[in-house]
Amino acid sequence: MELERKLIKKASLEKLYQKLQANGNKIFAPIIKDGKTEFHYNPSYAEVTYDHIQTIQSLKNTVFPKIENLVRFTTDRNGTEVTEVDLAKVPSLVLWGAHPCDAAGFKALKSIFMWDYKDEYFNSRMNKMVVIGLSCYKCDDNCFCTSVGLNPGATNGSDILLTKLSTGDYLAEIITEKGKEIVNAAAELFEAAPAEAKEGNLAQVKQQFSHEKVTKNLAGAFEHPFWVENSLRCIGCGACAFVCPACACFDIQDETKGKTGKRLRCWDSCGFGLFTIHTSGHNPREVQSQRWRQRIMHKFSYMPERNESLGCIGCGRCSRACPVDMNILEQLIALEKIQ
Amino acid sequence: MSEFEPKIVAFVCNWCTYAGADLTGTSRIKYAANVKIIRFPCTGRIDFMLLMKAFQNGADGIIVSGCHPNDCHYSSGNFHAKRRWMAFRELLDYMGVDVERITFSWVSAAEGARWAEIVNTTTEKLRKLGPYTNYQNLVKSGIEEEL
Amino acid sequence: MEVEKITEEAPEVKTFRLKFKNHEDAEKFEFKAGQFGEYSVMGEGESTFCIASAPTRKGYIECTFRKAGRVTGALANLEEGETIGFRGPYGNIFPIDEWKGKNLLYIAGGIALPPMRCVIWNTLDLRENYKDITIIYGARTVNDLVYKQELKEWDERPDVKLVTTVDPGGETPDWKGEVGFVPTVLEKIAPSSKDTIAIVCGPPIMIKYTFPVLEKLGFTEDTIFTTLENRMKCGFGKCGRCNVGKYFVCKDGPVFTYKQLKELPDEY
Amino acid sequence: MESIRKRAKELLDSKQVQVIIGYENGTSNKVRASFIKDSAQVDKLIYDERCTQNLALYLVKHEVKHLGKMGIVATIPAMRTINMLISEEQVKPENIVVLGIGEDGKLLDFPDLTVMESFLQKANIELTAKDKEAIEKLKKMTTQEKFDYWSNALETCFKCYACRSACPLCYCTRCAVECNQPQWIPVQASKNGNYEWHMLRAMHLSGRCVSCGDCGRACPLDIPVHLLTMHMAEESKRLFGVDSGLSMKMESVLSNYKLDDKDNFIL
Repeated sequence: MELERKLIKKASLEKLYQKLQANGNKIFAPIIKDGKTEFHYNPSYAEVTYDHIQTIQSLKNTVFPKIENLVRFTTDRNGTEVTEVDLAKVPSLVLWGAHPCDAAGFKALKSIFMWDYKDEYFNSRMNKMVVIGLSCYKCDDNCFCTSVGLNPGATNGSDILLTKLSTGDYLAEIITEKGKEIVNAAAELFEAAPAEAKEGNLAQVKQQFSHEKVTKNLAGAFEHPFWVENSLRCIGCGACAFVCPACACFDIQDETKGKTGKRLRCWDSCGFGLFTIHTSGHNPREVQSQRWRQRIMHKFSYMPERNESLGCIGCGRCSRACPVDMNILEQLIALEKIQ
Repeated sequence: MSEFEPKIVAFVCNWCTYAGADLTGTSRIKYAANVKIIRFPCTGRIDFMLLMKAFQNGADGIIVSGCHPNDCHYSSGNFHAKRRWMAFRELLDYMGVDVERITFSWVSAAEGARWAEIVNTTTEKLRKLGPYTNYQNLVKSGIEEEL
Repeated sequence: MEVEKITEEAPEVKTFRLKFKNHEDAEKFEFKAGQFGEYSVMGEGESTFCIASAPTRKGYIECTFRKAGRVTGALANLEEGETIGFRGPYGNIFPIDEWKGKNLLYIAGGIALPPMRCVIWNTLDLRENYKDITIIYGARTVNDLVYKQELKEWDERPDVKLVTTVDPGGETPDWKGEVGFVPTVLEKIAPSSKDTIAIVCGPPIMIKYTFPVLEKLGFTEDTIFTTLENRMKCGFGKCGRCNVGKYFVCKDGPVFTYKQLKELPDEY
Repeated sequence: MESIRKRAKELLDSKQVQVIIGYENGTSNKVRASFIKDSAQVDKLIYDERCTQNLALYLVKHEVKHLGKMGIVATIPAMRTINMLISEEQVKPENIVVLGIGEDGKLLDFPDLTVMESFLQKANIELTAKDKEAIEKLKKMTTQEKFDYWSNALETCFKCYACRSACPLCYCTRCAVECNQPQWIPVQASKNGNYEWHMLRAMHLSGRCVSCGDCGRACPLDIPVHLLTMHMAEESKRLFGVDSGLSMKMESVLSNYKLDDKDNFIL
């Protein structure tokens, strides 16, 4: 549909929030708790913050939970009974205040989960979710959305995108039908579009490399000494993958309590040494440099080729979370230049 | 409402306490039926995580028991175990696990009556403490959104 | 699926014959040589094995596994009549239709015969479509050879040439087959590459040493096939475990030609 | 700083070591580990108060070990870790040269490791005021409060295992949490799984942890997991008189015993 522009006053924003909550939606919004900004379920409106640069964790938990129950089973003398989970019970969710990069992160996830075989768990959560995005007016030196084809006011992935204007009120861009439904249901809160353009109210994120160039370089860089040289300090934890909005590797585990049990899908990371190990003990990716290479290659070479999407949205979370300063931006800039 | 009956798991060594518990039976001494005994070769073999496994699976209390110091069949297993329990008990306490729910004891093969007494006092103590809901809640609350 | 029959193949190696419990599922189920499935014991987890029986043998599927970890350990404890979970089939296939009219050379090592047994029986059942069929199979010791009954059967068939070998030191006093590693034996036998398709499966190390021998014998890159087994969890290209370059072994494999393998990064 | 660079250059030029593990400037005003193989590069090395990472971690990393003999810039906790790694036979003393850093941030001269050993006898590891306060506060809590504190603090953990990866003494190639026969701990990052994972980690480090605090610093979610291992370090001092990392011949606390170990709870 064609993009529609409207104005929503600061005071009306609260009314919209409450209306959505009253309508039985679960809301996932950023609040400051113990000095950290993170998204929480159903906070009160007074707690919600609009001033964060980036949360530590990504928002993928909403559609790809850190533990997802796939099936339930009971085992007794008569055999095993398997019950499917009821995907119709997925609650409708409003993601309130997701930055444009986070919204685009769902597109990257979608390109994995909906590629070839369609993952119904992911899909039902995705269908029940509305993303109310919030443009960024500030950034830090780990942000690089403009280098991966996004920008602090990108509409891609959001259903409605809010941008704070100089007056303190918000410009609402209605991007999808889902967004339009919300606006229609609360038409009294929206006013005619303001004259002020959103561009002046966005953070300035400098483009630092060309992702096309990186993708091109990676094609011939598998054996490059770059990987070993730049990953000696990597300690092989999964922090980068677990905070990443686009990382989707998972593990399947069974949990039993007495006669009943669940088959669970949990997050995993290609950075772990045991991720690929065979039963025989043979490990295709034996050392950390190979696993680090896999991480970059998957995001910037394999995904663009197979899934028609980059596996990175430039949020910089991995760089902030890394305990040993494996800065992805620094490495991508270097990869743009390698021969 | 009937009185709460705690579920107790006893981890005992094969050579002393298990034989002791056997003696309790053959001497026809009655004691609380709340305890389920798991026999190990030695207290030194009892991994600390087994205690947590018992709590995970719904135990309200635990008894760990082996040979008296210097009586170990393997000469030093119980000394090793003692160190382990000394350290582990401090960790449990620090993390907020109720250490009152775990009884450590030395019971020899000749102490049938003593075994009965230990089981009885532990059961009595646990009846007062009630079910270990803290841990059971911890085990239950797994997934944010159950479908 | 119900475990209909259990055969002990070698120490710790068992073959399960599985039958669908539900008639409709059995009717619907179709697979082709080369594909694999996810076998599960609820409460323990899932494990990936190739379907070891031929699609030409209808009404059941078979899988062969070695007891190694948690899931295979649990599977090994099952008895006939018990139930296991199955998802599949997944993955691509051996293009046996394209091989019509050619000689086939099967080379397998150890527990890698099962993934090949499917295609071997498949082609044997359609014997008239192919010319000479040669099977070279090696294991560490005589005891480790799987499908002993079938090996005997193949050996006795006039239309199959079977060469079995064991690693040096693995032979028994009455062992009549070859002694030596698979690539060495292959070099010794030196089958003709003319009009021949080679299908190789075995531990990564065996595969890596067999390819050069085949090339020396004159096989071209696209007449050599192999089936890979990377660690897998999901089976449909999501979980990321079997990712090799831009390919997923579970999706784009497990069957690859040597030509394709050469283009892949060395991560299998 | 200059003295570190000079010493590093000497060691590399004289081929006494093939690599120097030190600190360099990173991105966003952070510092990070640096691996200098060429003496022309020694000017990259720095040292200041931001350099807190325990570099002894890399002494047991496969790829780094592979480079040859290693010179390592080591703070006091790192030096203690080196002692532990030597005691546990993970590092051969003849394969490393320690560029020790004293409390004042100055390079210490260690002609050999025994000198480092005797230096450490006098050098204390002081916990930060914040950690001390947190530990004291925890100790004063009731059992219920402690349980609530830890189960809530650990609930957010998503098991990225950064705490384990950052710990130089967690060098096992297959951790107990990855052993699944039996499955000691739920693999998934559930409340129970997290709680028991951190319990297991603390227990496996008791009597070994040198209180460097790197596990807590590594946690992307800022969970104070280091308070667990630090507590166990303190307890092994109190209960068994073992202060880990003081010599190159430390006995493992939990695989040893003394006849006169005093307990007050075994019936």
